[in-house]
Amino acid sequence: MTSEAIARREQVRTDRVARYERMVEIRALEDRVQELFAEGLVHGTTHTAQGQEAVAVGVAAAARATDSVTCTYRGHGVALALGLTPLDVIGEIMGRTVGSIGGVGGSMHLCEPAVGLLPTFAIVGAGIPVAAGAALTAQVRGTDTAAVAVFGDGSSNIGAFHEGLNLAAIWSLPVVFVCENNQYGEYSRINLTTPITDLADRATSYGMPSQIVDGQDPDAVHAATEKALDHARAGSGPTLLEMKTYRYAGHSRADTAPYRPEGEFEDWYDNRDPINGFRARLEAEGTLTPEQVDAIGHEVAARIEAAVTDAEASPRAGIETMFANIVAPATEGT
Amino acid sequence: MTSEAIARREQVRTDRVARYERMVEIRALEDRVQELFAEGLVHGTTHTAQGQEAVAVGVAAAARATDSVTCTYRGHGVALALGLTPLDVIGEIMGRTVGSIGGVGGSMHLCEPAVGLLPTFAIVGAGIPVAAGAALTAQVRGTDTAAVAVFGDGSSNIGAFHEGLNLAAIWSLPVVFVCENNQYGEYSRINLTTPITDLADRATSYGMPSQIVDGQDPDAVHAATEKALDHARAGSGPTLLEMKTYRYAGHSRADTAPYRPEGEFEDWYDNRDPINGFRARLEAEGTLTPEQVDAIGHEVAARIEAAVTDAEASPRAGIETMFANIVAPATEGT
Amino acid sequence: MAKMRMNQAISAALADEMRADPDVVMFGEDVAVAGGPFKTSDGLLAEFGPSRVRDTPISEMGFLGAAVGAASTGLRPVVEIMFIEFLGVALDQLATEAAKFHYLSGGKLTVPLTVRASTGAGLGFGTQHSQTLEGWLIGTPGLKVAVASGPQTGYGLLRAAIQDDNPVVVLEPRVRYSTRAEVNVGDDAVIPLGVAARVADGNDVTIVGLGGTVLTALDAAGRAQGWSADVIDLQTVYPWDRATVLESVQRTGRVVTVEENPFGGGWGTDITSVVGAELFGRLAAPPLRITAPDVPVPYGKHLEARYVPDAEYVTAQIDHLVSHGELPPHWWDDGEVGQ
Amino acid sequence: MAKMRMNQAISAALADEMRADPDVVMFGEDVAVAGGPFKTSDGLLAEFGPSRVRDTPISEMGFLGAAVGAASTGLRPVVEIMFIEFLGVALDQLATEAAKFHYLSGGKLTVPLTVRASTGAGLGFGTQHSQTLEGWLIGTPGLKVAVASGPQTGYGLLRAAIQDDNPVVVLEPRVRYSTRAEVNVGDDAVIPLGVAARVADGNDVTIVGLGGTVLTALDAAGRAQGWSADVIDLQTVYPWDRATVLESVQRTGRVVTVEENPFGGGWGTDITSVVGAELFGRLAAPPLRITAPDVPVPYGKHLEARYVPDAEYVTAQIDHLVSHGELPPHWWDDGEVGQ
Ligand SMILES: Cc1ncc(C[n+]2csc(CCOP(=O)(O)OP(=O)(O)O)c2C)c(N)n1
Ligand SMILES: Cc1ncc(C[n+]2csc(CCOP(=O)(O)OP(=O)(O)O)c2C)c(N)n1
Ligand SMILES: [Mg+2]
Ligand SMILES: [Mg+2]
Repeated sequence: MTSEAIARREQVRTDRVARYERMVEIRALEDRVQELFAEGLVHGTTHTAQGQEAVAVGVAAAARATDSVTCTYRGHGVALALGLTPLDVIGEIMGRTVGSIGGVGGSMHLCEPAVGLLPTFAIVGAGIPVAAGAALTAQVRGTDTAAVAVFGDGSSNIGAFHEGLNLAAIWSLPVVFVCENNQYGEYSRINLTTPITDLADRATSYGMPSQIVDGQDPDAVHAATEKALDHARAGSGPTLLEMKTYRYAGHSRADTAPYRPEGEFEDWYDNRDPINGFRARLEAEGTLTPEQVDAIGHEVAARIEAAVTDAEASPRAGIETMFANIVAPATEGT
Repeated sequence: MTSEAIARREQVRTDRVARYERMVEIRALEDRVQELFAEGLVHGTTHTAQGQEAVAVGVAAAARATDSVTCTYRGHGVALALGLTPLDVIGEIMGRTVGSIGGVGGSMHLCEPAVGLLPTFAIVGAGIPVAAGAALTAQVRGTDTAAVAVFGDGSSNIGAFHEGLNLAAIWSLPVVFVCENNQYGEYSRINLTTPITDLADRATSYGMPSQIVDGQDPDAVHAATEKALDHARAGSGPTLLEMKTYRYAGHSRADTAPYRPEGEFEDWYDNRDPINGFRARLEAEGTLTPEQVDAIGHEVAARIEAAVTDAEASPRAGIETMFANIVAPATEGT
Repeated sequence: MAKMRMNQAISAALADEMRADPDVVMFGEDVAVAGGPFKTSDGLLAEFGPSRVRDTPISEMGFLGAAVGAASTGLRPVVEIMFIEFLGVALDQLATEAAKFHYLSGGKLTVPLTVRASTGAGLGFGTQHSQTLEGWLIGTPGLKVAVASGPQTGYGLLRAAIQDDNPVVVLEPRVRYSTRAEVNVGDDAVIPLGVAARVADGNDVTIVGLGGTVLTALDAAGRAQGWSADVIDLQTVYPWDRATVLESVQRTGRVVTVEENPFGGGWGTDITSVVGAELFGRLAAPPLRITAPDVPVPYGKHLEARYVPDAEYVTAQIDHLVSHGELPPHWWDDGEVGQ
Repeated sequence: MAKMRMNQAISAALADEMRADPDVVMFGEDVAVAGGPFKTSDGLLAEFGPSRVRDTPISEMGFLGAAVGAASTGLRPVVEIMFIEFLGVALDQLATEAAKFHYLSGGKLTVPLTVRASTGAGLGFGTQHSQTLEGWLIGTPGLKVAVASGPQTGYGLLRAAIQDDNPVVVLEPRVRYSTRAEVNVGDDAVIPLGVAARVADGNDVTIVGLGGTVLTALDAAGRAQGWSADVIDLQTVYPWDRATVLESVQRTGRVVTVEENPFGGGWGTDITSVVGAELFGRLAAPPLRITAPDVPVPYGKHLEARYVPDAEYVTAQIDHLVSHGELPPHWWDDGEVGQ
């Protein structure tokens, strides 16, 4: 629901506890989505983002609702962070009319322009030049909006990455490139496909500033993204941010990630979990109490369950939806 | 002619005076090609490489005949340097059966596998991954051949560049990437399309060694390319070489290069001409006498005129050539 | 009315749309300072400035992708792909992103994107710069593909494309950039997409041309002896105007497509397949496709001229069809040149 | 003879060719360590080692281009494009380079390159991962395009492709990877390219299927009441086997293509166009194309199932064609769902 999404968008922008809650929500939704697939209630495939919640929420905290964001098929987290509701996401995954685009897209295809989310991209790298183009709109119109492209480490090896960053640099477009370096592209560890360790170094090719960011810390993600967005809005051009993070689940539905080195997941989970870390910090600061933590946990769990129930109760996308929204009817001249 | 090409290939490999002569030949051929177009004797378009002779000859001096080379539509110079005869090139441009591929290709399409020249590429960047693939053949077979990709500064902005270099780096392929930075891509000066000055810096993205080379000095080009090829043959992977050079002519046939800053061409021509510079060095060394220089000038001029005459006297590619060499008949199994 | 070359008509269409709407922007390789490799954007930089008229790096995937993003967020970008072959490095953004964004946004976004590309043989550019390649685009729901046949349609289709809220590709036969003709400009000259034009009237055969072959078809019809032809400029090849074509063939009883592409897989298969099925039993002769042979485009004036069907050949093919009621042989079926 | 799933048959074909020729190498995303996202190269890394079986970075243009270079210099590479849509970022290397290299080398080079790609709907992968897209490839002289319909053709066509000295694309309907059948392996099981197979015999209609629709066509023929069908597995869609198709339709008098692609521009236009023209006046009914509607592939089991023509629909369409001698309406012509 658009109006609810706009309200949720604002919460993450303004309130750190809301950010904590949203991270919990993302984790819970992703876990539930995996179950839905495991139970055979959903058809197709899904790519979940447990472990990467801080990137999604930190970026959403920094960007404005009027900024445009492109992200990938691993986009549930970014979508929720930007304000989409659990029902928008789960409804879409379950192919229901209440879904983000009415149930014709599935897990890889979410969209909500009202909060800046352009259609999520199932083609690796494709969202990168598209974000540059959204930034072009701002530049041509002279507004102070900006754009953010969120993409994976593996995507930094594809041509669209190179061309998108180069174009943004030469035109000084107000765009921030957020690389979610979760260490894996599908079943391949980054070192097997990418000859360098720090992808931030790739900014050198474009004379672009860059920064390595702790992607498990939503405050760090927020600060770095905000700084880069300020830089962009000031007309100083794009920035490449490399968020060091980790993908807890396998690549997609059926993948149990047998290729991971022993202990790697445990190390990230035990020592660098973004939710645990942020909770500890907020508690230490006195911003959050253990009681609130519990309450948030319960509320979120209930919210996700309600979303599943509501989605199941709502109609499947009907045959007629296959024929809708293919060609836009109105033309400028008419 | 293949046998002549092989002999010519070897001359440039072994003899610096032959390199000087070949540079003179390239210059003369390119000037003559421009005239042929201006006189309306040839149809279509052409891209000439006056000013860039040292890159072509220096690379050919370093590479072996068994190494594979990919280059671009601005490929007459590289082709001659690798051994193709003026008749191979002019015949092709004039659409004659004596041309490099029998006259069905034209200026942008030369090829001679016997001296390592793969089909020249009319699509920007396309030759870069193809050279990596030729290097893959050597690596899989365990031979000590290597590959060289020659491409322009503007081509370093396209996706195939990024993907080709990345793949070569991660697989440690025996390939050398030679960027002819002639300062322009079509009618655009490099600073208008490329946010950095030294394209060698782009090697950072691939953890690849790189070097900026004086592209007007055939000895420097030769030395840098040889070093990179040795590195490649030793199994140490690819190198990016940036040859700083200059395109004397416009981009293609009709372009008079009105967009060049005043004095830029004159500065390069007067102070950094590769042929003048190399001649002066060879003379100073006592390797070449003024008499030889004159003789080479006359011989080359006569050779080019003979090639034009021979091409004109030889048959145009007939209609039946349209139907040849589209599908290879033999299959492995038959 | 003004006499213009097709490239001037295209510049005029761009200028008219840019004057009418500040959201129209234009970019591509050397389209700004140089006014376009084919001078199809001459004067635009001077009039509209460097924010709206931009030169790009050589990166079709990058700038076409940027156009998709710009179109999704409020601009109406026009991008130039210098030669249609270069879509081979950028097709994803057109076919897989732009064409599907309206659908994949649940109708919330529109993508008023125009992609212009030059096509075809005739200028000696060789195998990788001379193809038509509509086949890469046809069959992509969400995309519209129009093809200019000369200055007037170059103007009118481009304006319609820019006004359309969907991604539209406008193909421009390169060999026609220098064709001069009187051109109606202004809003009345906008040519609706999806509509074909009957450009000559006759009784015995319907010749359907597209882009560069429309003039050929007209020329062939002009040479006809013993038969007369409706000539249809298809104008939009995807989705194409079934009503106009079927109405005409219903009257003439014969359909001939004149194509500048190999026989296998060309756009004419769609036309002749539909006409053959819809008018089954009501045709006086088999549907005939006149095409180039199944070969790469060759270099060399005489080869290239032979590759593209010319008016004389078209007339001869139709003579055979009309007089014998059966398919004529292709010129390359002759044993001497055969594959 | 061994019972195998199609993905196992593909792995077996790869292994057989790799055993026979050390120049055969194979690469793509996650094809080595993981054995392929669809397990189509299972066991190859273990048997042939990391030099010949390689995982690539996500860079289809890069590794397809590398395959072109490797093929031009002596190897016989097989590359996997995981989903055919990803050719949208790499088409240049296939259509503009590989297909033209033999020509552009004056016949001096051959390009024994095999590109495998999975295609089609049915697994709920959504709009950008469910298309067939043969249209991007058809009409490219120098390229061959084969499509597997199940384990046996998956094995036999792939071996033929690897043995061929030209670039060959082998498309694999994803929904068939798990189809199990008895498979003949060995050299006798190689299926020549360019040749179609008649997989069922009948009298009244020729049904031409390709890839995933061959089983559908067989199933539809099995349900026939009052008519019987020749079913042809086209096997190679470019260039396609005119002789086999025309011979059959000459006998049956009716031709029907069953396609998993939108109506506009599908491969069936080529078949029906040629059949309609060549057998003009000798058909008992109009050539019929049974296709998906002109829409992006939708997500959701029931939508996707409806998108792809099923056997029941095919049978009903042919019932109408045979009994009325005229074209049946498409299911989506129904006002309720219409565009
Ligand atoms: C052009 C293209 N090639 C391949 C794929 C298949 N694919 C989907 S996700 C993926 C891995 C991407 O890795 P990364 O960019 O690191 O993102 P992550 O999945 O880790 O979030 C691949 C190869 C694709 N969708 N598009
Ligand atoms: C993919 C692609 N885009 C655009 C072109 C048109 N084009 C031909 S040459 C050229 C400029 C290339 O510049 P650079 O790489 O510097 O090489 P140079 O011509 O200077 O040798 C362009 C844009 C092309 N051939 N291929
Ligand atoms: Mg990753
Ligand atoms: Mg240059």
